[in-house]
Amino acid sequence: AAPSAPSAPPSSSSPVAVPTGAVPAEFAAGNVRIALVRQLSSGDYFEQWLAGAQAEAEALNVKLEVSSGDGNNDKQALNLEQAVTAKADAIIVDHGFAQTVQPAIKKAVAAKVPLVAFDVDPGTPEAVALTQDDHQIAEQALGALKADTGGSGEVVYVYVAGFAPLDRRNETWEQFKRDNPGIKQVAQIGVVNSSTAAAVADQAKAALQAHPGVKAIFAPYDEFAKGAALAVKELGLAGQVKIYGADVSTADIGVMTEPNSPWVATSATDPANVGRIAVRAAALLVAGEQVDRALTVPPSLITQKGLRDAGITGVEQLTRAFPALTTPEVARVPWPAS
Amino acid sequence: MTGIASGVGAAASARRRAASRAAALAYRYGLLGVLAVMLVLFSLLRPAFATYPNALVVLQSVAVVGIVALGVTVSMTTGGFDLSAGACVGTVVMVTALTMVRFNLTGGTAIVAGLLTGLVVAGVNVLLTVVAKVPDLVATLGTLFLFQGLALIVTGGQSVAPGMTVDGAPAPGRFTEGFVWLGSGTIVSVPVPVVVFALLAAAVYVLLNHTRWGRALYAIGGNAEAARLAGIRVARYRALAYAVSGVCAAVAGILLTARLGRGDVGAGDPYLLQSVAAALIGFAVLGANRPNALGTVVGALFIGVAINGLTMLNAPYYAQTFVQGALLVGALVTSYTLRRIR
Amino acid sequence: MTGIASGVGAAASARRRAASRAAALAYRYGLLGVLAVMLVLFSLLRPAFATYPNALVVLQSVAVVGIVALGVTVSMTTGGFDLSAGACVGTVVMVTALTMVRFNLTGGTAIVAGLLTGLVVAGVNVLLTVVAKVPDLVATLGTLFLFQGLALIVTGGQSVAPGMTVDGAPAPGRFTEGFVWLGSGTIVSVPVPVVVFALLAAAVYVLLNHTRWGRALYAIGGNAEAARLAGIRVARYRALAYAVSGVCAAVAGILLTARLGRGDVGAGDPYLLQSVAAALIGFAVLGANRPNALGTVVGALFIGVAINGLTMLNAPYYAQTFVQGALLVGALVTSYTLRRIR
Amino acid sequence: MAGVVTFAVTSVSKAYGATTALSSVSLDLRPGEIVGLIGTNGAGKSTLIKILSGATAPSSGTLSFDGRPVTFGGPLDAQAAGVQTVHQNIDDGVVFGATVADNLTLDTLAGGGWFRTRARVRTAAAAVAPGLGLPLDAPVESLPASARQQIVIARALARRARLLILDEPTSTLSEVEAGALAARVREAAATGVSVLYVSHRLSEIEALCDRVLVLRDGELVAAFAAPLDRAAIVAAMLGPAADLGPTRTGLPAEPGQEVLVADGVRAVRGGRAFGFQVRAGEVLGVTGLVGAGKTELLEQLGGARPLVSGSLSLGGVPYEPKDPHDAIAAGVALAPEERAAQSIVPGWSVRAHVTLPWLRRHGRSGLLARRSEHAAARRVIELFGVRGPGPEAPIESLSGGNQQKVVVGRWLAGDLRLLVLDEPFRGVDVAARADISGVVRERARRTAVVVASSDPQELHGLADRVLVLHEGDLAGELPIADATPERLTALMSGTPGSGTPGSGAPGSGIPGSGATERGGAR
Ligand SMILES: Nc1ncnc2c1ncn2[C@@H]1O[C@H](COP(=O)(O)OP(=O)(O)OP(=O)(O)O)[C@@H](O)[C@H]1O
Ligand SMILES: Nc1ncnc2c1ncn2[C@@H]1O[C@H](COP(=O)(O)OP(=O)(O)OP(=O)(O)O)[C@@H](O)[C@H]1O
Ligand SMILES: [Mg+2]
Ligand SMILES: [Mg+2]
Repeated sequence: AAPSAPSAPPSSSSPVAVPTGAVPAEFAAGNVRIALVRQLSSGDYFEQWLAGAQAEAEALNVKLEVSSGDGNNDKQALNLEQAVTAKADAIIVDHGFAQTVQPAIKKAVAAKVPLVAFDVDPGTPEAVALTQDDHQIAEQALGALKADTGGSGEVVYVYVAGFAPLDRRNETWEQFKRDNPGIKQVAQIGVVNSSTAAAVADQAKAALQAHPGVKAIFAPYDEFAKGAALAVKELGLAGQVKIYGADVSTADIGVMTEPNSPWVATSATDPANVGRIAVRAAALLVAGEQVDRALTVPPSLITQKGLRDAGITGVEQLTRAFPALTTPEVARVPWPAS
Repeated sequence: MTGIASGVGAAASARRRAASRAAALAYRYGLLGVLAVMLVLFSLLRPAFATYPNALVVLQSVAVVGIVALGVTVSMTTGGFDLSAGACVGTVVMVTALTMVRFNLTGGTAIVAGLLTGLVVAGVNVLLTVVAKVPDLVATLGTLFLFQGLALIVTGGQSVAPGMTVDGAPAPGRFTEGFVWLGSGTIVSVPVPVVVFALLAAAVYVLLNHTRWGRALYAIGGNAEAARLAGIRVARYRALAYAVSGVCAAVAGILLTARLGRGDVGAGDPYLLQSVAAALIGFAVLGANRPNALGTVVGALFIGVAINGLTMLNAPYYAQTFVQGALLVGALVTSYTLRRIR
Repeated sequence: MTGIASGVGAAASARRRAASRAAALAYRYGLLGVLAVMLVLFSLLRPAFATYPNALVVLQSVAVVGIVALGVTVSMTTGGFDLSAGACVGTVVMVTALTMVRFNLTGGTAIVAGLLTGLVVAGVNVLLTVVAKVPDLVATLGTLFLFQGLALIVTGGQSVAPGMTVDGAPAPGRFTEGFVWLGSGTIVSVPVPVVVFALLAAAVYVLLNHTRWGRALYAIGGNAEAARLAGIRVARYRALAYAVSGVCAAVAGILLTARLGRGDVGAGDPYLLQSVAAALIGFAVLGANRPNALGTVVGALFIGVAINGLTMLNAPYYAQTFVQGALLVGALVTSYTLRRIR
Repeated sequence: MAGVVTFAVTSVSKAYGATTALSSVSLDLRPGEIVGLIGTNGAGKSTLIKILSGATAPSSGTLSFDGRPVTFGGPLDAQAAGVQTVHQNIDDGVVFGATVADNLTLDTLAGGGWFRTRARVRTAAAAVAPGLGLPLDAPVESLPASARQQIVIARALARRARLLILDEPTSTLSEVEAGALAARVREAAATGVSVLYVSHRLSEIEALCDRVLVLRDGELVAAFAAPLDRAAIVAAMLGPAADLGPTRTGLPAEPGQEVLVADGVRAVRGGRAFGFQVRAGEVLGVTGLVGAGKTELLEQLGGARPLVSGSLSLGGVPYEPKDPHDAIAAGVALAPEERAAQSIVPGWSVRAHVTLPWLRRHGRSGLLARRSEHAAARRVIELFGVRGPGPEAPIESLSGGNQQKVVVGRWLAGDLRLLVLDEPFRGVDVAARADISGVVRERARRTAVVVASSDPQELHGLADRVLVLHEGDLAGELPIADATPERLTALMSGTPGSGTPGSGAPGSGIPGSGATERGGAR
């Protein structure tokens, strides 16, 4: 269902090429240090992303040095500066706000440290910009919503401003509402804190009580979707209200495939895959290989039915069942990894 | 002179008495009045508000915060202050989830592990405040950091969910059905957390108001030296207060794990400020002017009703913190200003 | 008999004196010693740690927290406690960003607006604590919620970034270059926030240690009644302390906005606990045993060095909270236990 | 004496650092006997009581109970042995925020059953205090001090003590309550309880006690048996005349201008209005028993508490201080009574204490000049002969008397019009007393001085005139030459008819008008 990758690494002419190159010396010696500078670290998405990145780093014999701003964006910028002063061989910036990290990215570029920026605009052509297509994620989920509701009905929307991926998904939602006048947003709720799901559940319950006619909840972030699912379940409205989410994790699959689960569809990239790609791209830059300045990871729509039919219980099975989620051709490393 | 002076004095003091009676009334019933007004207002504006299912929703949203707040209340009775309650909730969430998911043990074991964790946190607090005599506030601030950190460390910063990958293999355990029932089950249509909250509130109420121990706790908070001279073992009671606080936080953590069906890193963080706010608002209920169980329940309801009602009225989520702050400040000013007038 | 008794007493007291001298030394220099050991250890394990650029990174990571902590320190001198400092930082961030981005005013105006916001927060604190006589801790907790909420409300819960959409049109303003320089510029290779931190630290040091106002603040913290009877206007100085705290938080907020290049919702939240921890650790520096500027700087450095060094050693990020907690608890136990031995 | 002895104290001494609070005191208490313990402030009464009640351990000496030696590790040990104590500071004994009933039943919290319903607590409380007539459900902080004191006393009486110690139990009580208390104390004694009773009110002592012990400077100097001779007791309490120091008689050669004129003021709310004035170069003494209202009066003069009624003028202009800051700005300094609570900042150096009220003078544009501070501290140290480790030492390392010299002496550094000293000699030894008196007298050449002391003897070396307060009212005014111990004692205890010269006799205030009653020295 997912479109094929819009870009492929120029270094590999064929998607199924077997890596033939020699392992670069610094990789063989295990001297490569890649700094991963993250904005956030808690939540399924970020954990699986990290797990993927770490697995790839191990495969490539790279030392991955992880730091996290944990919601303090200034700390993320400082961690980035520290990675520059500590002379990392490459830096991966994972999320963040453009205005905040760009000054530090400039310093990295000035110090000739190769840099991969995931889901944040690096503001310089020197750095590789890796994105998952958030607009497309929202479009896919909303497509399912539209198909199920027939393009009309009351919808509760979960959103908190200030988080780049959510803001991009919000743009699609605004457009979607304009395109589908039958869809009526009766309530907007949302909290992001360290216990997002629980807080969203309480709010969703209030909103659902106030608006008994709601047919769907659009919750384009898996923590939101989980909270919404909890609310629907606790109110016993599972037959009536459906949830359309974004992102996927093993726990999310667990929630989606529960009996009577209202969460019927989610549009996602495999976060672990994205983490792998980020590390691969960074490794290529360290090895002096050519890498596209813009890499995009396309999402896939995952439905409750699809999961149940295939008996999927975890992300590993999911990636096997949905090969589109794994994109080895993006930033392929031309030497054999262990 | 005495006659005239006392005549003038009598008139003035009659006026003053009337004013102070009004102040005392406002002080006693003010908060309950505001709560009642809120209830009526929300019911009028949104008929769906005043329904039995919605009442259950409000109660359920209040239950976990309320349980933590009951513990904080007890810690306050002796003049202490348990800032570590939120961190304790977080640690308990991680421990119970790990017990079941990672170590594949039963729900009962997980509950015991959670309660023990609460007692461990309480033990550290007692060591710091009672033994090392560090002031309560800074000591429990230290404990807060310590256990917030510990909750992260036990799982390597990961959340715990069934099927999570541990050392390359999926974790063996699941949340048992009985355990999940704690979070989402009902007893005669009332959600289990609400029932637990009600039972704990009653227990804490009886403890504080109708037992020797409760009176001793209050006596220590009022004048520790007088309590000591009256033969009360101050150190033990201060330890007891922290133990109750730890156990309440542990119960809250267990219910939260069961409800979320997973162990979220940082799940406990939002509960500190909210529970402290509930307990402090409770000071002003019925003019108690001290930490008390009934007041804390009202305080928790106060916050819960406000948030639920505002959400129903489509008030933006971002107004809720402000409303919470305004309620707290209002309650404080009422408590402390009217008390002086009286 | 008196002779023997006093002889025995002398021996015992000599031993006790030696022990207490050792304790006093440990108490005075313990924290500085641990800091030195950390510095040496990290430098040995990671040569990149002991470089000038990394020193600047550490200082910069400490600057904003340190500035907030200096304000909290001043608020503590009178026996108060400014829990609202973090929320004040957050509100100031939103206000300065809005001033420039949405209202398209100059950087200078934004700075003035930020400082005024800090004073408004201080004013509310003063109203609650000094006028309404609400205890400092709960009053500033209320202010915390209030301004955390307000910071969300002024922007409708959104972060403020150049080019954001306001009422359908893109916001007209940008961050001026001069303003951005505050966050990322350098003066003789030293980042501006570090310079500001150093200047403020010196100013607070002089204020507290070498001016009559500082003396009066400490007098109030030591014995408010004695201060009052010595002719010190306690209410004014308590207001002054909160004003300084508010201004420090505002300066921190302005620098943070400049560093972030945007107005992040919740940007101030992480600063409360860290600044309180820095100020409290500072109590134990050089045996001051009270809030003091030098100690606060050392406390902030302590946390900064520990976290930076651990990050460099690739210690997992999730261990950092725990280390912070352990440091704080260690400092507290040192302060309060060794002081008693002495 | 060897017969039935409940409690015996044998050559007990107590030293706090360099000060000897008690030296070799021996006494015994028999069942059913009420023993009065009197002495001037700092004589060691409370110290003795603290030792008996287990709050402090004696430096040497032994205690025995029913003939067996006992050692108290803490107050609980003493209570277990049957010693019930009502301490001097009553607020140490009540729990604020709790009701009267809770406070009355505080002792029952240490043991017994689990449940305490409100009804049960009320019943228990009523049993503790039969006929007390206090609202059982009222919060204790809403009651006057006298009611709180009654609660604490009732609790102690209810606990079936073997030895009951009352340290100034009537300091806040009116005569009616004091009478009721006396009846209950007698009742208790009749059941065989030994009672040790401390009071500054000699009439109470006379009426109640079987025996009176007099403490002076830590020593037991005399014992009297009923019937008691008040004059002899006072003489024993105050000590030989030699201790009075150089007595000052008459006004200074040139009586100066009126500095302070007080008109229609009251010491306490509900007291009678009176007036007085102080001239430059004059020392006005104020005396009266504990609780007579001296502190209230002086604090009003120093701006530390609002004026109850009337008006003050300073040098002919109205003087309305809102706070001590205003008073200091107007040239009025108040050295408050309670050293620890009102003057000492814990941990601060002597230098910082000396300069605290005068910080403005020790620097330019806010910056403090340590050298100038140091010099000021040195001056105070030299002027008063403060012995100790020097200006930079923490004040706690000085002995109590030397601390007192510092906190009183610092006020003399200023350029003042009126100096108000409340109990400047608390905890100060005889030599230090003379030092302070000397400097104050010296200073009085330029400044008007008001000195309050509950020990008239202290005023003898110092004051020109003495105002005597009795339970909030002006009982009389005497020139120092007429202020014999007998007369003062009579006025202080409210015994009329001792023939006071001048117009300061009790009751001579003009009733109803609140107008001035001019001092007798005119
Ligand atoms: N904790 C202490 N440290 C140092 N000196 C003390 C301490 N307690 C009492 N003293 C000194 O011991 C002496 C006796 O004090 P005590 O309290 O027994 O006097 P008192 O007779 O009860 O006086 P009063 O009538 O004022 O109550 C005083 O000189 C006092 O300063
Ligand atoms: N310990 C106390 N607790 C409460 N109230 C008190 C206490 N001592 C005195 N009072 C109240 O204050 C009034 C006047 O006391 P004040 O201290 O002014 O007396 P004083 O003459 O200065 O005695 P002192 O000898 O203690 O200085 C008393 O009538 C009493 O009502
Ligand atoms: Mg005494
Ligand atoms: Mg007095």
